[in-house]
Amino acid sequence: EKLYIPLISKGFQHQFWQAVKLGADKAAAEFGVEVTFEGPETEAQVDKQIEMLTTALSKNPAAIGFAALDSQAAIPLLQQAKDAGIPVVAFDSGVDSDIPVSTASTSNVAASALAATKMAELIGGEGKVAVIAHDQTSRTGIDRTEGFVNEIKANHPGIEIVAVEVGGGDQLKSAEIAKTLLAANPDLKGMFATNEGGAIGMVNGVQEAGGKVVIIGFDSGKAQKDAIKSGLMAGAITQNPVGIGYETVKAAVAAAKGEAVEKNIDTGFYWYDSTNIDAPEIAAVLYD
Amino acid sequence: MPDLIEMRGIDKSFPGVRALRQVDFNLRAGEVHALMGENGAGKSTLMKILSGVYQPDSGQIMVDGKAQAIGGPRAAQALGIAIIHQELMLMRDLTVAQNIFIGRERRNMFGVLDEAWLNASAAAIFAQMKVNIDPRATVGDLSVAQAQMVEIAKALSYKSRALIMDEPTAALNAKEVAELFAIVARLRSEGVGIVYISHRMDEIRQISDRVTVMRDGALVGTVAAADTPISQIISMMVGREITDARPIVPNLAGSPKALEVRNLSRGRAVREVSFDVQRGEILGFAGLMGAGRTELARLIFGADRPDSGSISVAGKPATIASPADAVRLGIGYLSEDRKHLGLALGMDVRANIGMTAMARFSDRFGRIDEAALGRVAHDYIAQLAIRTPSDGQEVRLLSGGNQQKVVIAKWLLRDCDILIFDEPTRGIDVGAKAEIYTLIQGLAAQGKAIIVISSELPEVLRLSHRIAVMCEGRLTGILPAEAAQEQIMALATQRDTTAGAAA
Amino acid sequence: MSSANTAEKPKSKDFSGAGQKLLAFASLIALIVAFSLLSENFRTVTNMMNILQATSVIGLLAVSATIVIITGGIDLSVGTAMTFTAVTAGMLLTWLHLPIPVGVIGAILMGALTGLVSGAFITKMRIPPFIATLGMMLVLKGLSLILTGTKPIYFNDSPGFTDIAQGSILGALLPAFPVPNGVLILFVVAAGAAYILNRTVLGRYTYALGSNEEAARLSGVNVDAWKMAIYALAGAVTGIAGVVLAARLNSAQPALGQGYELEAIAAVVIGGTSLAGGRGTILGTLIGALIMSVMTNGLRILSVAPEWQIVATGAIIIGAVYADSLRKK
Amino acid sequence: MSSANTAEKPKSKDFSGAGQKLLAFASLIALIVAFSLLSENFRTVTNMMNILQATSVIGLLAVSATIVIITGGIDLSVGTAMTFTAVTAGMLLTWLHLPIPVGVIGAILMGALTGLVSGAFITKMRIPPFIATLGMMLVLKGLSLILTGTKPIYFNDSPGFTDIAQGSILGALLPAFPVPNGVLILFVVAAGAAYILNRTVLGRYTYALGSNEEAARLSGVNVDAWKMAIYALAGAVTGIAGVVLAARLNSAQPALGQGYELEAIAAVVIGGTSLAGGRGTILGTLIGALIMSVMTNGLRILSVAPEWQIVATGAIIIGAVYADSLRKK
Ligand SMILES: Nc1ncnc2c1ncn2[C@@H]1O[C@H](COP(=O)(O)OP(=O)(O)OP(=O)(O)O)[C@@H](O)[C@H]1O
Ligand SMILES: Nc1ncnc2c1ncn2[C@@H]1O[C@H](COP(=O)(O)OP(=O)(O)OP(=O)(O)O)[C@@H](O)[C@H]1O
Ligand SMILES: [Mg+2]
Ligand SMILES: [Mg+2]
Repeated sequence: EKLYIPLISKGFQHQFWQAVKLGADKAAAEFGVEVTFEGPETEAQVDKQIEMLTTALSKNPAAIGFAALDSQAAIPLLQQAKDAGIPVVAFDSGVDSDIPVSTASTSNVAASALAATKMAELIGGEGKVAVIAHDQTSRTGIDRTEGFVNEIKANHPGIEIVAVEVGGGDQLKSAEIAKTLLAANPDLKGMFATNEGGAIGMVNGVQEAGGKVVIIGFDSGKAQKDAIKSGLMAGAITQNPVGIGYETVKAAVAAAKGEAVEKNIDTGFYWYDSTNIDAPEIAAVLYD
Repeated sequence: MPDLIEMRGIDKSFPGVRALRQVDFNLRAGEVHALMGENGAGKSTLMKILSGVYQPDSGQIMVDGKAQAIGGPRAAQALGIAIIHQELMLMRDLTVAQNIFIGRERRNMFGVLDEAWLNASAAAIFAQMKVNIDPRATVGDLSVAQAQMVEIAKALSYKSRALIMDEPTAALNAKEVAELFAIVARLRSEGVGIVYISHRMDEIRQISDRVTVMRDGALVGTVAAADTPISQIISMMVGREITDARPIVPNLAGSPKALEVRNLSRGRAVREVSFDVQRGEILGFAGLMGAGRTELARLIFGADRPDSGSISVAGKPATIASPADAVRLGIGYLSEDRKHLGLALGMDVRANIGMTAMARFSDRFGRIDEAALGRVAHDYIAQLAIRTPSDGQEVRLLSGGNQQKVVIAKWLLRDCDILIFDEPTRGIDVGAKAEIYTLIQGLAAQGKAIIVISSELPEVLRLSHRIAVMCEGRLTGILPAEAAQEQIMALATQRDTTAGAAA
Repeated sequence: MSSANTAEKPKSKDFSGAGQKLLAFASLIALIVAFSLLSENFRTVTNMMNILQATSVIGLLAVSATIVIITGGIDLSVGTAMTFTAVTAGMLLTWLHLPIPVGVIGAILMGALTGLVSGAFITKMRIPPFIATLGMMLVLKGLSLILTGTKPIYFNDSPGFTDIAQGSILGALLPAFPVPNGVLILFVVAAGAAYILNRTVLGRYTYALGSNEEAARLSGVNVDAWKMAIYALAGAVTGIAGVVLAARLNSAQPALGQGYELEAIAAVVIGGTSLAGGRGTILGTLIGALIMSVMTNGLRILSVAPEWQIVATGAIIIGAVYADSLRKK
Repeated sequence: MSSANTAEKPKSKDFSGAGQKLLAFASLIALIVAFSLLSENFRTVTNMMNILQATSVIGLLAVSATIVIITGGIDLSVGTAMTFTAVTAGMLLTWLHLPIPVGVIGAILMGALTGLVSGAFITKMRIPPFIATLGMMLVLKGLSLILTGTKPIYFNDSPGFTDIAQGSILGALLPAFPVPNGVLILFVVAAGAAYILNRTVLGRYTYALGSNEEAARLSGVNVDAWKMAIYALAGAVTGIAGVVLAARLNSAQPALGQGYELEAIAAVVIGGTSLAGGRGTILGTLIGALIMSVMTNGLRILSVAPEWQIVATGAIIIGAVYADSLRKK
């Protein structure tokens, strides 16, 4: 009988989460365990995620991987898992609790701050920029937006953030937003999108509008890689989702077997642009 | 030569109702065959079976001597059988012409419609019928009578060999009925077989060749119209004699005024109408189709707002902004359009009867006293002989006449001081009609003020203490009870005199 | 005029009796049996309680939606109105430190108020219910975000608040029935709503408006006032859903709620209530909501891949209603 | 039988004539004027083109939804069906390397097929449209994810494909009118749909079914067959929306689409079409869709905070319909 480890993620439709799943599946094959992967449709659906966690617990798993949309709301269930002796590994973002035996994540705040630094470099330290956020209330949405905005405010006084719009990760809506931003701010110098859907939309919108702005994306995927290669996009931040998935399952297996696990596993983030996109260490963390 | 249509041993049951039992019926080419019976006797059901709407449980149908299964309306049409339904079956958002030719539109190979042909053909039918209805008018904007004309035109347009008319004149008045009969006579001479259903006894004598009477879903008998007295047909229907009489006009001198209407106007439909009704009085309203009687009633009832004019109730000026206000002031209005305005068809008989008087059947927490309501509903079901399996039956499953009785029961329960009956006996059988007349007279005798709007002159004459006549929105005169039909017709067509001749 | 043969007919029944046909009930049983055979994890008591608990919030929303739908209207704002009432509770309890009952009642009243406002748009301004409640859905969603500053409000300062949904009064009394309070609330509210719909004037008019509003108006019913009252009642039920939700999540999540209107309406329609108005039952709605949560839970228990879960959900919804329509023939 | 005094009635009108009243048109103009006064960036030609382009996809979906709604039905699957047709185009063009016209026609036919299937559920299995299309919405969504392996399909191998939406035939001919093709397609399809609705049998029966399905059936109209044809037609329009979407994004995004049904239906209802069926116009729907995109664009141009944008959108939707109803009095 294989060990069963469900991963409750924040979503499953975006490429980012599919890459996490890929890493998890890889580790599952390697360690000979059974892994399932699911998440709600949007990052607003805290209660759906709770429902998923509840169901996962009633399947008597060996361990659970959990990317909390709201860590406080999940605490009673995590306590329940702990009481039942089911180890929990947090991934993608941490949980405000000492229940998880391990956390495999990277700092979204730091990653976006890097994007801000790059933006400042590329536009020469001054001018107007705008942000297309994928979400206004989820942890990733808030962290990535604030990471970028706060870095600009703190260290780049010459740059003005004219708008933080919410595109919901919807490619079409984000494209319309990008076009509107250009219409509203003819002197816009740069745009940053906080996830893949927003970035694809931004690329399409800028392409349709024919403007000339520095655009920086987040995550990976074919559209962003192509846009970077063609020079349309200046560069993007990627995390290491495959690594997150892999490390989560690896830690879960170890915990299930009662082995010691590292409390914090930093999976890292990377800036990539046309200069380093084909470098092996970058290519390894990119995905289509 | 075999009969055009022969139905043999037809049985049909609905949940809780045996609607038809072993009914035989035949129709010959070139005859008008009247189908008579009380409300709920099964007339419409039998004809729906013939026109493919329902399938019989057993029995067979022969057309030209050949057994036929009529699987649907289309099959009936193919056999040359057309029907005018008792309940209007029209698409209210479509125009008159579009309704008439639905399913048979002329079109090219790409499905593009020939609208000009549609309108011209409809106009031609109306011309033949001597009716002035714009083929491009939206049906939803028509009055019930006009809509009924559209139904008739639609049935005529099929050029069928057998034409079923299920109470086609229920919404029409004398003049329109005469035109319809001219059409019927012409069709008969062309060899069309016509089934004619009506509760108006006088019509039967006028146009029918044979009469078939049904009772409780079974055949009573078929007789030749020419040598059967009406009284015999009536007793075949209801099992007893019905007497008819003119009203005895009570002496109302000194009786207070219940309702005073002054210079009420709304657009062109109602113009400067003034009249009074006393307590204990029955004021009849006569007029041609579209004369404005319904609109006048709706203004008094607060269903529509007048442009100008005033109303007093029991001597006090009244502000009536909504039907709720009117009901609070003791005014009730029984609408002419039971299906759209009178009934919640999907609700049961009891709930419909109780609709006007919920306050009386509930406590201060709004809890309904179902037992009391049920008792009252049972009383009315018995009193008005509403034919229904129970007071829990959905109203839409009742026969047309029985639905009308539910509307009447609803207003009787409310016990208003002023009651406006708009076409109260539409689709109601002779027996029940007499009963309702007695009821209305009884209400008047109790001191209630009654307005009866009717397109049936005999009904107006039978009931009214005074007769108001309208034409094109104006009140053209008020006549005493003993007025002659000719006087009424003269006022009803008096198109030019100045308004306000009345009161 | 003699033949009213009422005597030989079946016993009179309530016009709401459609519920007695237990709409869609066969489909629900079939689903439960199928999943029980497929997985032993499904048929545990714990999992049954999970299913019930998962039905509590959406079930309450569906009860609210049923009331409005019977009038022939629709309420797209149930989801975000629920969130708004949860936020209201959060502000009253966590920000103003008021006692729990005040927060609960405040949230319910706020729900009734949102319903009343929708009802006023519909009756006084003659805006179609779809538009009025779509507008409300967006306004309330925006307001929840604005009031909270887009951050959740936690109920950590109100210990015991989470017991409203997560505790089990019934379990304390009868250990064999560890039914969570959230579920108990659903059943109590559903019973209350069914009582109101079937036994009170408000309920009678709810059906009457949906069946033929004009006929009701011409019967002297003050249609506008009653309609507003009905929407307010539905809003109060939404407010209860907001409280249960907040108690389950120990927080008011401002971004949650959109999309729930569709689930709630789906439960209502699966339960046999017609969107045309005039007919429908609370019991049917409960069964509809249970079908949805049994299905979701079962597919998850079987570890069906998420994208296949979506396909299966769609297929089961169609299948359940089809099976039901076959059975009714 | 002669006195039907139709002579004094208002002038006869086409049953589609509601459109001639230019439903909600005043609200649209008012919005445009208001935003133009508030921002000079709003009133540029480029921004007007942006607004039109932003209307293209949702406008096409709204046209599709209008057709179904006039029959008295509803189509919740428009959004995910659109995605499914975009995925179909992607599979035909990128995976099978077929020529662009094949991909386009394939997507449109697939759209028609999805409509036909919904129509068959509704007519043959007697499933209410809400449930049938809700089921289809989920099934098609899941299938899009499954077929693509949840990855977008890009059209990089089909150069010129993006011109379907992004190029401008009109701009090439008349440089003063740089109207993108996507917008052109919307207007052509809308004109075609209006023609079908007003001038052909299919359109006639669309209104007839919505007005009184039973009457149409009793008149011998083959209601089931026509209804399926109508849903297929609506599906084909959805397919066109899928093509334009794919061309705009140069990709088929499998997760996109849900939620669009509500926007589409909102545009339809704002445009004056009744959810009860029987009445409605394509012109009204176009105006409704434009109101929505002008509003969205204007609020963004004014840099209104996103949460306030939501509130304002809700308020404007209610206000636009209210203003319209006032005007009609
Ligand atoms: N669809 C149905 N379901 C249940 N009962 C029905 C249905 N249609 C008719 N009935 C019942 O069958 C009986 C015969 O009805 P039918 O409509 O044929 O009467 P009718 O003779 O036409 O009466 P009326 O003169 O009032 O029109 C009535 O008791 C009626 O309530
Ligand atoms: N809602 C309405 N909209 C437009 N015209 C109307 C409306 N109601 C009535 N009318 C018109 O007002 C005039 C008066 O109609 P009304 O129905 O009051 O006449 P009536 O004397 O009751 O005749 P009928 O026998 O047709 O009921 C007619 O021309 C009618 O077409
Ligand atoms: Mg009849
Ligand atoms: Mg009248």
